[in-house]
Parts: sequence; C-alpha cells; structure tokens
Amino acid sequence: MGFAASLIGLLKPVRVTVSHLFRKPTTVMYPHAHRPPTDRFRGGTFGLTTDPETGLENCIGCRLCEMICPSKIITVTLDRRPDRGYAGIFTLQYEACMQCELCVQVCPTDAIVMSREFGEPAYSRADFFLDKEKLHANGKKMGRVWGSGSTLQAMHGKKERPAPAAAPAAPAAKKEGA
Amino acid sequence: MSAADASATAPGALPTVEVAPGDLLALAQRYLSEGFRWYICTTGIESAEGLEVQHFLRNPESGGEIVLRVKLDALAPKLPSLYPVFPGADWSEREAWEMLGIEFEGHPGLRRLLLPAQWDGFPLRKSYPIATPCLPYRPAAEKPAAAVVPAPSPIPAGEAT
Amino acid sequence: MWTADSILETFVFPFAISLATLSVFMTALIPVLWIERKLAARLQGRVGPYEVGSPHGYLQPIADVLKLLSKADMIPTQADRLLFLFAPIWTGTCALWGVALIPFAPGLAAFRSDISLVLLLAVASLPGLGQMAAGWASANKYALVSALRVVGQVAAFEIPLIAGAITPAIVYGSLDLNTLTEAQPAVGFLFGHPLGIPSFLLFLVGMLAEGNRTPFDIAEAESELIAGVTIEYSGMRFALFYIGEYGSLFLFGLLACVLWFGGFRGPFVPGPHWLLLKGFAFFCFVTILRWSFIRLRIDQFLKISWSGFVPASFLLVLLAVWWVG
Amino acid sequence: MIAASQIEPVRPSPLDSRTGERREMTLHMGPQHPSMHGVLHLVVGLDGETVKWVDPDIGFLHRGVEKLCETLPWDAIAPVLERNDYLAPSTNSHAFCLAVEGLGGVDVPRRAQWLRCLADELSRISSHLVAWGTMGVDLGGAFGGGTSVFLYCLRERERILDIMQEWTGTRFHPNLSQIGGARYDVPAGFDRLLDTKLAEIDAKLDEMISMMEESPIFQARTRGIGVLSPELALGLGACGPVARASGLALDLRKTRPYEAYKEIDVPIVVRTEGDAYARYRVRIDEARVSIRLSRQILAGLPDGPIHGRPPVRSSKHKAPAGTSYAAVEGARGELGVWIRSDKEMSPTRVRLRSPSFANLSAIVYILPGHLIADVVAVLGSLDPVFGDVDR
Repeated sequence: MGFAASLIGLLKPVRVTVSHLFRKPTTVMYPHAHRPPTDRFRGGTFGLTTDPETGLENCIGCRLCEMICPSKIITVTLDRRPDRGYAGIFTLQYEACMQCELCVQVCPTDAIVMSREFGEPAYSRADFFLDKEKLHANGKKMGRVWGSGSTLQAMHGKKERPAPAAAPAAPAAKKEGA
Repeated sequence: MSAADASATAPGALPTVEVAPGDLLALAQRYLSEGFRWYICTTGIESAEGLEVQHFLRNPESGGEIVLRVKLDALAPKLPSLYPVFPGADWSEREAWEMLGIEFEGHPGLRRLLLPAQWDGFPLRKSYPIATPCLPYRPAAEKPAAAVVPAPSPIPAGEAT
Repeated sequence: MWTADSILETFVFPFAISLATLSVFMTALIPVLWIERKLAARLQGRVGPYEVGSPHGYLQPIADVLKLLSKADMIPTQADRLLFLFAPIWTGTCALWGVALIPFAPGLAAFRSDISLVLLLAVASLPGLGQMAAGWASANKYALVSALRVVGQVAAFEIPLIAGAITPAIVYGSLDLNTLTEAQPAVGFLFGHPLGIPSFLLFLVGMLAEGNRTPFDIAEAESELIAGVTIEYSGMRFALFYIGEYGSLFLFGLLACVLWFGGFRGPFVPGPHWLLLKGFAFFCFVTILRWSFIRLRIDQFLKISWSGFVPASFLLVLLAVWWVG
Repeated sequence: MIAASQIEPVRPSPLDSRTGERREMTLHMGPQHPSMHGVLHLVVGLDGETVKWVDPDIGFLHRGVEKLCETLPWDAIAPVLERNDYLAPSTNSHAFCLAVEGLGGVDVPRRAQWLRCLADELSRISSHLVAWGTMGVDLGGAFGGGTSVFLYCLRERERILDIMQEWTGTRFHPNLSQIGGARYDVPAGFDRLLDTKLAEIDAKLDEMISMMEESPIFQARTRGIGVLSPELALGLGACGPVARASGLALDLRKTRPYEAYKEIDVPIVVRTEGDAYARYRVRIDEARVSIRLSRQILAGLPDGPIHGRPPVRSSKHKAPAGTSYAAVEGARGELGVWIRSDKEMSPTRVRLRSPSFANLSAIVYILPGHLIADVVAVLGSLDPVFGDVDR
C-alpha cells in the first residue's frame, strides 16, 4: 500500500466516528425510557392466571411444567379436591429461569404464563423466589398475554398455514412493524 | 474392512467400521491415505454395550464419512491414541480420558482438559453419582409458612364443596 | 536589601501566579475528563455520562475521581515499596510542573524563562520515568513488559516530538514561548509557514505516543497487557496516574496551541480564555483520533519511528535551519 | 504437501534441571483478561515479547452439559444446549433436533425446516457481528477505536435481536427448534420487518469495513498473522470460517446439505491466505451471503404445519433407540451432535462436537513465533466461544 493510500486509509475510520457525532445516539436512557417489547416477548417474570368468570385459579396441579422444566425450578404439589385438582404449593425460582417457555407450552389449562414486561431487578434472592401469592399477583397485574399453552399448542397443531388463523390469538401481531 | 462394510440403521446413523484396538492405527492410516483427512471428533461412550470409542473421519473432497468404532474392555479400557495420525485427537482424547477413564496409549500428555487437575472420578460414567450438592433455594426465616401452607387465595372456602 | 516591592516581586507575585495557574489548570482538567467521556460516547453512538450532574453528566469527572479516591489502596507484597509509592506521585505531578511555563497572556506565565520551550520539553518527558519505575516496582510481569515498552517508546518518539517543537523555535530564533507566540503570523505557525504542517504532524505523532493514545498506546495496551504499568495500582495512586495522563496530554495540547495555533492570541476575549479554548478544541481532536484507531504492534510502532519519523525529524530540522540561514 | 501429523506443536520447554525454572518468562494470560474471549487461560512462554510456546488451559466454563443431557427429558434438552454457543444460539438446538430426528420416527414439515434454517442464518449474522467487534477490541483495546468498532457491531446485532424478539419472543435464546419442528411461526408482517432490518445491517457493514479493513493499521496487524495451513486445519478438525480462510471449501450447507439448504444454493466463501485477515474477511463475506440467504429463505418459505409431532404436552417423549449424528453449519463451523438413545426418558449419551473446540486447538501450532499483541489478534480471528469450547 502506498504512502498516500495509507494516509487516506487512516482518515476513513475518523470519517466514520465523526459522522456519529451528527447522528442521534443509538442507546436509550434505560430506567427513564424503555424500548417497547413485542407481543410475543417473554423476557419477563411469571404469573398464574385465574378464570375471569369464577375467580378460581386455572392451575390443576398436574405438575407437567415441573417435569419439563430444564432448569428444574418449578415445584408443584397437587391439592386434590372434589371438583378438580388445584395447586397446593406452587413455587418458581425465577433467578434460575432461562426463559424457554416450555412450562407455558405444556400447560393444559393456560395457568402459567410469562410476562411481557422485563423482569424487575431485586435486592435479594428471596425476591426472585415466587410463591403462589406472588405468582397470582403477577398474573393479575400482567393481564392478557400472547403466549399461553393453548396458543403455542394451536400453532403446532395446525395443519394449514397458521399465520392468518393465529391473528385472533395474537391480537396485536400486525401493528408491531418497527 | 473398508467403508463398504459399514452399516447404518437409523437415518442419522453414520457408516461405521468396527475395529480391534490393535488395528486402529493401521486402519486410520489407511483411511487417511484414502483421503479421509478431515478429523471430526472422538467420542467415548458408555452404554449398555459397555465402553467404546468412536473416531469420526471425513473425506473433504468426496464428503465420505467413516466412524472407526473400537469396543473396549470394561475393566481396563485401553486403545492406541490417534494423535500420531490426526493431531486433532489430542484434546478430544484428553477429554474422553478424563470423562470416561479411557486410556489412550501413545498420547503425548494425558492430563485433565476441562476439569480441575485434582478432580476425582470419571463424570460421564454411568456409575458416577449425579447427587446435586446444592439444594434448591428456599427463602429463609421471614415467611416459611406462606410457602408451605396450601391455601389457594383466589378460592373461597365454601366453593370447593 | 529587601524592599516591599522586591519582596512582592520575588516571593508573592510568583507564588500567586503559580497558585492561579495551578488552580486554572486543575480546574481545566475537569472539562478535559468530561470531554473525553462525553465525546467518546457520542463518537460511538452512545449518550455518555448523564446522571451525575444531570442533564449531561457535567459532574462525572468529579464522581470519577471521588470514586477512585474512596477505593482501597493496595500494595503488592512483593512490590518494591519505595518505588511503588513514589512512581504515581512523580507521574501525577510532572504534568503540573510544566504548566508553570505556559504563557497564558503576554508575559503572564508562572515561571518566565528565556528557554522555557526547552524546559517544558524536558519536564514533559518526565512522566515516562515514573511509568518505568511503576512497571519495575509492581513485581508484575505485565507491568514489566509494559515498562520495557515505555522505554522503547520514550526513546523512539522523543525525537519527533522535540524536532517538531523546535522547528518554530529555529524559524523565529527564540526559545521563549512568549516570544514564539507573538512572533507567529495571525493564522498561526501551522498555516502561516511552509514548515508548519510537517512540524505539527511530527509533534502530533510524538505527542500521541507520549500521551499513550491510540494508535500508539502500546504501553497501556488494554487488550494485551491489561493496564500496563498501572496494573497493580488502585484507588488514589491510580487516580494520580489518571490525572497525570490527562494532565500531560492537556499540557501537550496547550504547548501545541502555543507553538502552532497562536497561543493566547485572539480577538475579543483575553488571552487565557483563548488558550484554554484552543486547548480544549485540540483535546477534542486528539480524542477523536483516539477513538477511531486500533493499535499498532510494538515492533511496527518502533519501526515506523526509527525508519520514518526520526529521519523525517532530522530532515525537518535541517530544512528549518536552511530556511533561516 | 506435508501431512498434518508431521506438523509438531511447540510444547512448553522443559524445566531447567538446576534452577527448576523455565528459560522463558511464563506469562499467564487469563482466565481474567480483557481479551481472552471469556475464560481462556493461556500460559505463554515469552522471550522478550516473542511467544515461544503456548499452553492453553480450558475448562473454566465447563458445565457438564453432556452429563446434564443424560438426566433431562428429551424435549427439555434443546433450550439447555442453546447456552453452548451462546452467540449463535439457535444453531445448537437445531443440530440437536436434527440428530434426534435422525433416529427416525418423526417427519419434520418443510415449513419448520425452513424456519430453522432462517434462524440459523440470522444467528450467523449476529455471531459474525460480535466476532468483528471482539476482534476490534482485541486489536484496539478498551480505550481506543476497537471499542468503537465493537459498539457499532453490537448496534447492528441489535437489529437481528429485534427480529428474533418479534418472531420468537426472546432476543437471545429463541428456543425455536423442537424435536419434530419449530416452536414459533413467523408473525404477520414479518417479511417486511426482516427486509428493513437486514437492509439496515447491509448498509452499515461498509462502516465496519471502513473502521477495520480500510485502515492500514488493521492491515498491518492482521496480514500474515497466525497462518493456518489447510493440511493442519483438516488434521485438527478446524471448520467453518477458520477452515474456509485456509483455502478449504468446506461448508456443511453445501457439502452435507440439510433441510432448506438442499434446495438453496449456498455460495461458499473461500480465501487462501489462512491468516487472521482472511478469517476476518471470510466472515464479512459470509455475513453478506447470509443476509441474502435469509431473504431467500423467507421468500421461499413453504406453507404448511410447523410441527411434525403432536404438540408437546408433556415430558414423556421417547426417541427411538439407535445412534445418530447430525451437524449444522453453525457460525463457527461444524456444530455436531452425536446421540445414543436406548428409548429411555433421556438420551444415553449426547456428545457435542463443537467447532470452537477444534478451532481453538490450533493456537498451539500457530501462535509460537508471534508477539504478545498477535496472541490477541489471532484469538480474535479464531473467534472461540467458551460456552462451546468448555461445554
């Protein structure tokens, strides 16, 4: 490489960096501003849902989520009652979760769901230990989410192209363009 | 023995030749001269059939694949190292040695690769205990009762009947 | 025979001027640190410091230094204690000595001398000594390798630095920075003289090497030697290196402004303002260079010096002499 | 041509019998070192600044994944394996699912196959972006232009992560592949999103090239550094961009095509120099190819179901007995999974053939004779991922 070419080459990185002075910064000021999560986003914490009509919890204590969990962080016991099963203990050690959504996928009653909001930071391990109360509180707070056992299983069970049919299950799938 | 003898059962299975430990180096050399120059990996397995080592070679030109399968004595698993033929076997054999206790004769330095030097036992053996030393976390003291008492809050007491 | 006037002239005025200069310089270092952080962030598409001294993190440098001061001070057991303690003080203060020679206004320097340029160049190469001492005293192999690199670097890049700085002195026939400032044409020596640009480039290269800036930051070499000579330093002692590094870089910047950009000269506002403004602008320029380049290797670094910059330096000095005489 | 076995690595020099020390200065680089790409520990024998020998010490990130797989239900393994090559996560689970499907009994729908390949291509782009970025940091340090390159690369990678978030719900570990199919279908409007984001990345690649390749300093730092000969590369099992930079046209997408690549023509990027520059350059060209392939795959995405098994409702799946090997062309090369199944709840043996492991083993051969500064340059160009090396 000639001397002049080297000098010109040296100017090229400078041109790139200086050009960034005239652009908007890429980063956002995180605690003040959030990047909006998409509909399917599952980076957040967990919640247990309840039936909106009867107010009963949806979990039937079948322990399928406990068995499929790769990190083995869910503990469920069956509380057998005359009408159906309920969860006796339901604990989730959120700090060790790897967000694979398998527990949500296997749930036959859409009881366990994942939040669309980012998981809140915490000061102690105990804060990440989600017992049934916390999970139900989360479930109330997060409202309706896209990913649940029935949507995921419906996606797999479809024999035809599922994208148009899945639209009602994912109400906002279209509007998220950017 | 050649690639033609190799048998495959499952669609994902590879053409395999069984070879006695004593013939391994000569056979590997022959495959090398036939063009199987691309060393892929060495796998040590312990299954119901006992211990075995599989060396996986590939021919970069034709794409041909061959697995050299060496069945080993369960009590004194020992076979010649492939390192003199394929230098890539160095690390893979060290790994098989430390994980399964398979002795590779002629290897330039069989020492621990992934595990700490003072590790005891061969972790990938089926006999190696998987007892987890750390119990699942349970928050202490403050509210042990809340976690144990099966009191599903959203259910009114009378409704269960 | 001490009269009130002579006492004032001998003791009080120099002391007052020194104190003023020192405080101006130390205060100027705060924006320098802020510029470095904020500009680097903007060059990389980040926002940079924001929270401390919101909205734009104006107090970040103070927070930085306070953080360093509040950290544990550790001395490796195998270190050469005396040298280890001495090195950061040496490096941290050398930059401050040099500022005494910088003329902030016509005739206004803390220490006036007819050979202030020579003195300044002598003082400015002193921090390297502290780095060598630190590298040796730390009893750490990374620090040792780095100290060896410092030796090679000082030897190789002092010559371009001095040759660049001495060219205006030869052209204008003076070693006094004040005279040199006033002798320059209105556009500065850089554009006002054919030797301006080559001498400036040589000085810039030498200055980047002395100030440990990419592409010549091989002594610190974050990705190779972790932190070079400062690897074992923590807390306040590291802060001294930190201040010394930025101080000496800013000092070199001021010297460049004095020699090539007309120093304190400028319309409307008084001299010190102009000099500091030019100094900050020059520091921005150096910062842009720093965050744009990757690093040279030690052998390439020494090679381009000995086979490129050193011969060019001698050629430049010869040209300057020929120009004058 | 010299055979690979005739190329001897430079072993650590023996201890002096009298002093009990080595002749060279031994420098421990890592495991905590800014440019050891994680937790590599290199014991380097130095003469001045010249590296005389290297003794790599790996395993600081060993998590016993292979043993862990023997304890997990079949369907729970794929997300665990995604943590191996954590810079190109979906390739790991893809290889595992291919291997399990290779045991037979499952018919993967075409749409699922193409979706998985699309995820692979996207993760290849994002992985290569990180590779340049970390190489920039290695060459330029945390306080220099290297960091600028790194941040620009990460900024571009964000766009890939945005795509993945829109599609699968997570940015990093999508957990897309499942035995028998794919877990997530693409949402409506996905093609437009992908097109925009990829176009943005494509445009910004020139910036990376300006920052690195066009700068004479980068050329001086990487040309002729860490030359890996093709014979040695084959003997060591080197693969992926490392092998292709040494003049070997080896790409599983072409030589052992699977899934969508059976129908798509994949151009192989080959360079012959074998040095750090060639490895960097191969990645640039490959990323461009991957951008094109992603568009091609999405355009040709077949209709139909995305799962060949009934929906996973429990952990009771049992794969057929047998032995199977499957490999995908991951971002770093041949990412193979070797499975032995005895029709139990868990596999009997899972062996991960990781590309980083094979590529990294070359440093013993190619580093001696270089300077300390080249150690980091070569490591950056080999681009090992320690989750993958140590498993």
